[in-house]
Amino acid sequence: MAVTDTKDERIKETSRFRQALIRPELGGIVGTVAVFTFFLLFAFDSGMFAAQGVMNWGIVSAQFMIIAVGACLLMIAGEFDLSVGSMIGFAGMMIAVFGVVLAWPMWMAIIITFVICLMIGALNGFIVIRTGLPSFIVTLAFLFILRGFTIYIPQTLESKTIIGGIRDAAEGDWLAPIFGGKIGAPIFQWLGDAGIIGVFERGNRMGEPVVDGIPMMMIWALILIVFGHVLLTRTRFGNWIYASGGDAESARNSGVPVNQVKISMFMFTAFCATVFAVCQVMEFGSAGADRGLLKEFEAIIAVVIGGALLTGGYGSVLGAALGALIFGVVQQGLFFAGVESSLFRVFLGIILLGAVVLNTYIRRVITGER
Amino acid sequence: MAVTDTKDERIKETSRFRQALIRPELGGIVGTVAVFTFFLLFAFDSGMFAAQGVMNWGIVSAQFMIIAVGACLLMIAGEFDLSVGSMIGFAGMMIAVFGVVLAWPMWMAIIITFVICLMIGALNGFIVIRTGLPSFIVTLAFLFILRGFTIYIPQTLESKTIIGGIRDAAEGDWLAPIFGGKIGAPIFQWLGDAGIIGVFERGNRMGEPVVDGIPMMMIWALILIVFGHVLLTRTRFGNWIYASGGDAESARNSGVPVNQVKISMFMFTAFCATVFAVCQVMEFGSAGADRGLLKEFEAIIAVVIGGALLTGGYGSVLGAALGALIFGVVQQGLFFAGVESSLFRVFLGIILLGAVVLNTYIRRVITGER
Amino acid sequence: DDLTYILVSHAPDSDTWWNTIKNGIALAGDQVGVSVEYRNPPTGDIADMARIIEQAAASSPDGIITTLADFDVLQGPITAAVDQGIDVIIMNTGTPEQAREVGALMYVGQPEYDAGFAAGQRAAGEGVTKFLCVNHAIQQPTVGERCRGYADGLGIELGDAMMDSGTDPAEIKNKVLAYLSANPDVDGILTLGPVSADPTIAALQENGMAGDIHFGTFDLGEEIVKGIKDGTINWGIDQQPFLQAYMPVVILANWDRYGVLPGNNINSGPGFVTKDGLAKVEEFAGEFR
Amino acid sequence: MTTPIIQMKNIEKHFGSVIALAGVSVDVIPGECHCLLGDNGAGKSTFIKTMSGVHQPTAGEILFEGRPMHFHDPRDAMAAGIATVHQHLAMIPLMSVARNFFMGNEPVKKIAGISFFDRKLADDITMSEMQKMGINLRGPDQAVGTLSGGERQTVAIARAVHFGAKVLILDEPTSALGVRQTSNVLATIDKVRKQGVAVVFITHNVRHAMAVGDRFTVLNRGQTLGTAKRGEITPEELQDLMAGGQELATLEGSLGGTV
Amino acid sequence: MTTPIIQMKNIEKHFGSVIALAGVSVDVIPGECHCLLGDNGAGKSTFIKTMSGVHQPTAGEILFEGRPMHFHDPRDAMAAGIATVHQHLAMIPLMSVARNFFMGNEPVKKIAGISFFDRKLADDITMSEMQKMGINLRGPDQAVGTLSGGERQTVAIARAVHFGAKVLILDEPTSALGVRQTSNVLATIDKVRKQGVAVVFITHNVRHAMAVGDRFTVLNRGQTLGTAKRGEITPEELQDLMAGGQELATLEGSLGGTV
Ligand SMILES: Nc1ncnc2c1ncn2[C@@H]1O[C@H](COP(=O)(O)OP(=O)(O)OP(=O)(O)O)[C@@H](O)[C@H]1O
Ligand SMILES: Nc1ncnc2c1ncn2[C@@H]1O[C@H](COP(=O)(O)OP(=O)(O)OP(=O)(O)O)[C@@H](O)[C@H]1O
Ligand SMILES: [Mg+2]
Ligand SMILES: [Mg+2]
Repeated sequence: MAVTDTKDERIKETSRFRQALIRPELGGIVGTVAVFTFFLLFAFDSGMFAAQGVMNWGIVSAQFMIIAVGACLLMIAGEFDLSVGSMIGFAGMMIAVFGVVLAWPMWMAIIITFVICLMIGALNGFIVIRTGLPSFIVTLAFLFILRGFTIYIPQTLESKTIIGGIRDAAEGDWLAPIFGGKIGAPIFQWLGDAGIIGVFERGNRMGEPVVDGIPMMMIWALILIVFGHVLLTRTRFGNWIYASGGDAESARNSGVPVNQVKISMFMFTAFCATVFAVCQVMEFGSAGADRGLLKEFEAIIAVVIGGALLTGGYGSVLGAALGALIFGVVQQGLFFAGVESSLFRVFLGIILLGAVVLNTYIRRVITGER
Repeated sequence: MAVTDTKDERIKETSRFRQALIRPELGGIVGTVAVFTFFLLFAFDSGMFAAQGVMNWGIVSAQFMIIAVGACLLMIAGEFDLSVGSMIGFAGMMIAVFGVVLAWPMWMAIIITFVICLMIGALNGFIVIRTGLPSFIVTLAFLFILRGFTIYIPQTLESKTIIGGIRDAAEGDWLAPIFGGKIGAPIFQWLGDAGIIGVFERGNRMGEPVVDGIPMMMIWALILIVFGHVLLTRTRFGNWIYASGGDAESARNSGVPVNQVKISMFMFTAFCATVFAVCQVMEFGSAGADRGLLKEFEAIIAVVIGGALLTGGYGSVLGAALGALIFGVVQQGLFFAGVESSLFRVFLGIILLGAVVLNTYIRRVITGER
Repeated sequence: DDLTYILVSHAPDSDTWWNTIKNGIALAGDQVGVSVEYRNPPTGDIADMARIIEQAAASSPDGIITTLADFDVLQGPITAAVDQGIDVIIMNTGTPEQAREVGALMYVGQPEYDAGFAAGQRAAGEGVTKFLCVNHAIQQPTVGERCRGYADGLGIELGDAMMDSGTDPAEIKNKVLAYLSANPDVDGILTLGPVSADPTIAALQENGMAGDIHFGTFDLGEEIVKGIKDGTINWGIDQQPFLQAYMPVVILANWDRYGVLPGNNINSGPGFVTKDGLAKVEEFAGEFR
Repeated sequence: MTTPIIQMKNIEKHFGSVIALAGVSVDVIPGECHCLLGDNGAGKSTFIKTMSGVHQPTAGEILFEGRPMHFHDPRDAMAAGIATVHQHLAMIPLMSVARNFFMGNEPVKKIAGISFFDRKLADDITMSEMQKMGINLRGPDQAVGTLSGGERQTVAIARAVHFGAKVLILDEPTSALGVRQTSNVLATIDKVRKQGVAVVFITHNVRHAMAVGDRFTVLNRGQTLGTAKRGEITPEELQDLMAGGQELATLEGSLGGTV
Repeated sequence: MTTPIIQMKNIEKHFGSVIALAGVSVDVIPGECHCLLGDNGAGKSTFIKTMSGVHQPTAGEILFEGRPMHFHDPRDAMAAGIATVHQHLAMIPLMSVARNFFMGNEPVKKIAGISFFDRKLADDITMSEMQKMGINLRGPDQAVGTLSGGERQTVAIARAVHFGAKVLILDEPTSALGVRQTSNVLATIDKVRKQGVAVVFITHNVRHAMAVGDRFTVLNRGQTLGTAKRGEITPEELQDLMAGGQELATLEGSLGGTV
């Protein structure tokens, strides 16, 4: 049997170091380092890196991470979902409608909301699969449909577009704290007492530490990232996700159940959006028709900054998480640094462009195009 | 030489009539008929089909048409532009800055604005071509960048974000009426006097016809549609547009200057957005930082309803114009029909879904997949 | 001393009305000699606004001026900021009671519902029986309160009188035209700010009902002032955003420097601006008015 | 002669208004290489796709090891021991060779009751299988996109051989290959046939077919022109059958008879 | 012997870290069919792409009709009379046959000083050219997507023949074709060659090459192994050259020498 040469004389050498460096997350890592360096230099004494400041950009980043994980897996599976933002608004409103307007027990409201949203996610996926339409169009339709209902329903029921009182309704519920609570209070109390982090100076919380626990939103972000990462890299389902996004037809011919994979990723995205919404309404106590506006873009941006390919088949959850971190740190950091807020968008656009150009370069190196 | 049989016995017959019917615009035609039938039945006596009512949905549709023509050609060329909405805001603001703040003659302000916007369009295209990134990402970046500047610039210069007085500044200008005027006033006066169209029965314009001319926006819509249609179907450049969107690599190998085609379509889209913006500021006399929000989606929706393929290479300008007409008629018609206005979004989503499913079916028939 | 105050609003970037606020704090900052910053959630998402208040608190300014667009959402972060030792003044939306509840020093502004209610009462006196409320920011709960107040002030059901108009001027104009031609018995219009008022003026000029139909609006702007002048608009409700921004900065600075504080909340509105005494309004519309 | 492992009886397949297969019957026998020949659009690919579970036949019956069988998707066929190399390769350029190799057939190991993808095992098998086919990878995580067309084809074949416990289907594996790669593929077919696997080999090239085929079936416009055994038919007759008759004679004359 | 129409001298082409061509020289002569052979990845497609203006060579010189020539893009090459059928067809499925046929070469007519695409002319020419190649279309506006692979290939060749005033380049036109279509293509090559057009014909199939070739160049790993004239070389020698030598002997033995 003919044996190909071990070395191909037509390939110029690339160093081992360069090889090791080149991975999907590289863009995200470089970006994270750059962003932190920047703010350490320009906003160090603004409180951005004190306990409260860290918690602030930490929680904003965690929010982005939650939706970015869903968007990332879905994007790797070759689709994307523009209805994430509307889904966030819709899910929050459903909780308010069930839990406050209809006064069901909160755990029931939460579970029903999850069921409804997962079904909408599945419907999204089902339509995409059955009609073969681009997910851009299908989910764009749902962007409008869900937002329309989010405005229409409370307006018809309560003639307002905001429904409050969720925190009161959730009082004593067993499920609600899993989304709205905080953990680690004793540790932070100790840190506060020991003077390591600041404490309130007056009011009815005098003496308590300014940061009194890790919000469940952060925990959820962590869980989802670990789950997504393990699913993608360590399970056979993960291989199917890559395959479905890389080339659905080939994957199908190789026996990958592409339709199920895509539909379940749409559902997972809906799940992440619902987690986001539930955490938000539990923390803030009200649902409004304006929640989640443009969050779909923010999720996609985070994922793309994190090195995933818009056309599917390539990306990493860790990268998406780093993308979300960059996004969160830049957004809050610009406030800390006192930059005129309308310029935030300009920065965002430029960072996005820079990140994708870098990521494209990295990907070309990996696939050997360059 | 082997001669293939004239008839292939393996193809079942399809009727000539069906063949003739099946064309990209069909979905748009069917939709238009359906929409008009619906409103004729349910909103006939609401004034929707009186002169004033027709002008009402006519002008809204014309607005959509102007941006839809640009989006349509760009989409057929295989790209799309999410920065259209921001471009509209930006262009309007530029006119205000040059014409009012800097007090340049209006014609100069308009021309300079066109030049700047066309250059931004070209830049969009250039980045897409050079980096090979999807236009989704590149134009998403510009969506943010342009909107940021649209807020930042007037804020810095004038400390306001809405600049008025454009109508006064345009008084007596030779170029401005081409965008902001109305034509055909004598005809409408005659129609009014003859009792063919209604006249005002009260208020300060009593006796004048309810419709006193065709706004230039409609004329622009007409010109752009005819131009786009002729360009696409009757010129060699039109063939190149189809080819570039159908398969850029193949087109390039066949000698089509794909890069130039794509860049010029980005510029044409920017041109349409600028026409939109100039007409708008001339009519309303002010430029605001919030103008054009979400217009990019509306343009894409109109084009897709009109039968174009999101992935390029297929579509028609007439279809896009019909899509815009459907969009405008539905939006305004719901008001005439007295439907709760927040449900408009829900309807829009459903129409979009229905239209693309129909269009996909038609396209499959054309390409013989079905 | 180097005092820093941060104003956090609930308005999206695109909302042009808030510009007066920005100018108000900038001017106050200059005059009083303190540094001021303006922050807002880019999309108007109030949950994002809560994060911004937390962020503002984390950067330890001397005071925060903020709106209470959604009491449920903002209560937590504002209370935390107060407890942390930061002085807070509530401006614009919210009510004096809510301001007290979150521990703010005072409230400067015009409670939305009350302003709408006052407008409704006045309109009722001027003969309005059926109205259209043009809402350009349907997703923002606070603005809609004005419509509810107006309806209640008139003593009629809101029903479908609140229109989701979007922000595109041509669409607003034509939606108003469509609504009016479909509902000829409407005899009053309420717009909620320049974004909806400007195209509505154009609409009324186009269908000849300008000056014929009762037209009230919230907030001022160049076109609104013109409209009031030529009789298209009966009155504009001026909540004097300039004061809402300017006063808190001055009050906070004096509180921090000398420990003095007015004993009461300040109602910056509702004031009805009519044809009389428009000169100054005209000059500074969109900038300080 | 052993009994057929797969019997395809009067298979029909319609796509909308196109009748791709109009009743085709073929038997596949273990240890034999069954060649499918035919002009473009004859329905060869469609036919083997019904065999490998990608398409469901519109009419007709499939017997697998004597029992009626309905493959609902390619996974069913794979589970039954049928492996296919499709004409348009089922390889995903952005994925690593190892991930591609095991796509749809990932080995799993249980850790704490949860099934994880056994990357180590997958990598080892991939490396050794590729070695056997004469391809030295930089590593198992090299992306398929960095391989040449011939190398990709080889990966696809190696994969099918590895998983093709009972039946191996190859759809024009040699059409884009050079001489060396071609002989490599033919040798592989020869080897697995000798191991008792049933091979279905689709080609346009009569000489390639003659080199390894035991039986030859010619398809024409969705119908079979009959099956012949090795030795019963000459290459020239096969060529004629494929081309549908006489019209070639004149041509061949002017071209030196070497088509 | 006429003078060469194209002389390619020491052409090199690098893609990033890949050296696809390491100095290849070839002459193309009017009225002759020049066959390019070689294994996968030898650089055949890359080479003809430098000839047709798709790629610019990294180093080396191209003489066209004796003068140094730099084709900046495929349009330049077309304008000079070089037409190419690429390996991966340059056909756009969603476009009609007529539009595809004239893609990049649209005939125009002036109306009121403005150039319009002359659809009528394009339709007529397309229909008659396709008729000549033996393909009956439903109409000139039938979408290419509705044609079979072989028919598409034929459209591409018909287009190239129509526009290939001086040089016609065919990159593996026969690899996916059935016997009938193949002989059709070979006959076409023969015909245009006789009209004095220079043909460059790439194939893996030595027999196809021998059927129409006047000269044979074998590429191997980006380098040329030399050019031979018809009659100077036997099919077996060519085969050996392509496969790179002896290792095949053993294989062929076991497979009956018919590869
Ligand atoms: N998914 C499909 N939808 C519609 N028609 C199809 C589909 N797949 C195949 N066909 C049609 O069925 C017929 C047979 O196609 P098939 O691919 O089986 O031919 P083939 O013998 O494999 O040809 P080739 O030698 O070119 O590979 C062709 O006319 C083809 O156009
Ligand atoms: N655009 C490109 N970027 C990077 N490498 C390329 C590119 N095009 C070709 N190559 C590489 O150049 C080499 C020669 O490729 P080429 O396509 O010319 O081979 P070929 O002789 O046509 O092979 P085949 O017979 O398979 O068509 C291969 O190693 C290929 O991977
Ligand atoms: Mg086939
Ligand atoms: Mg090649």
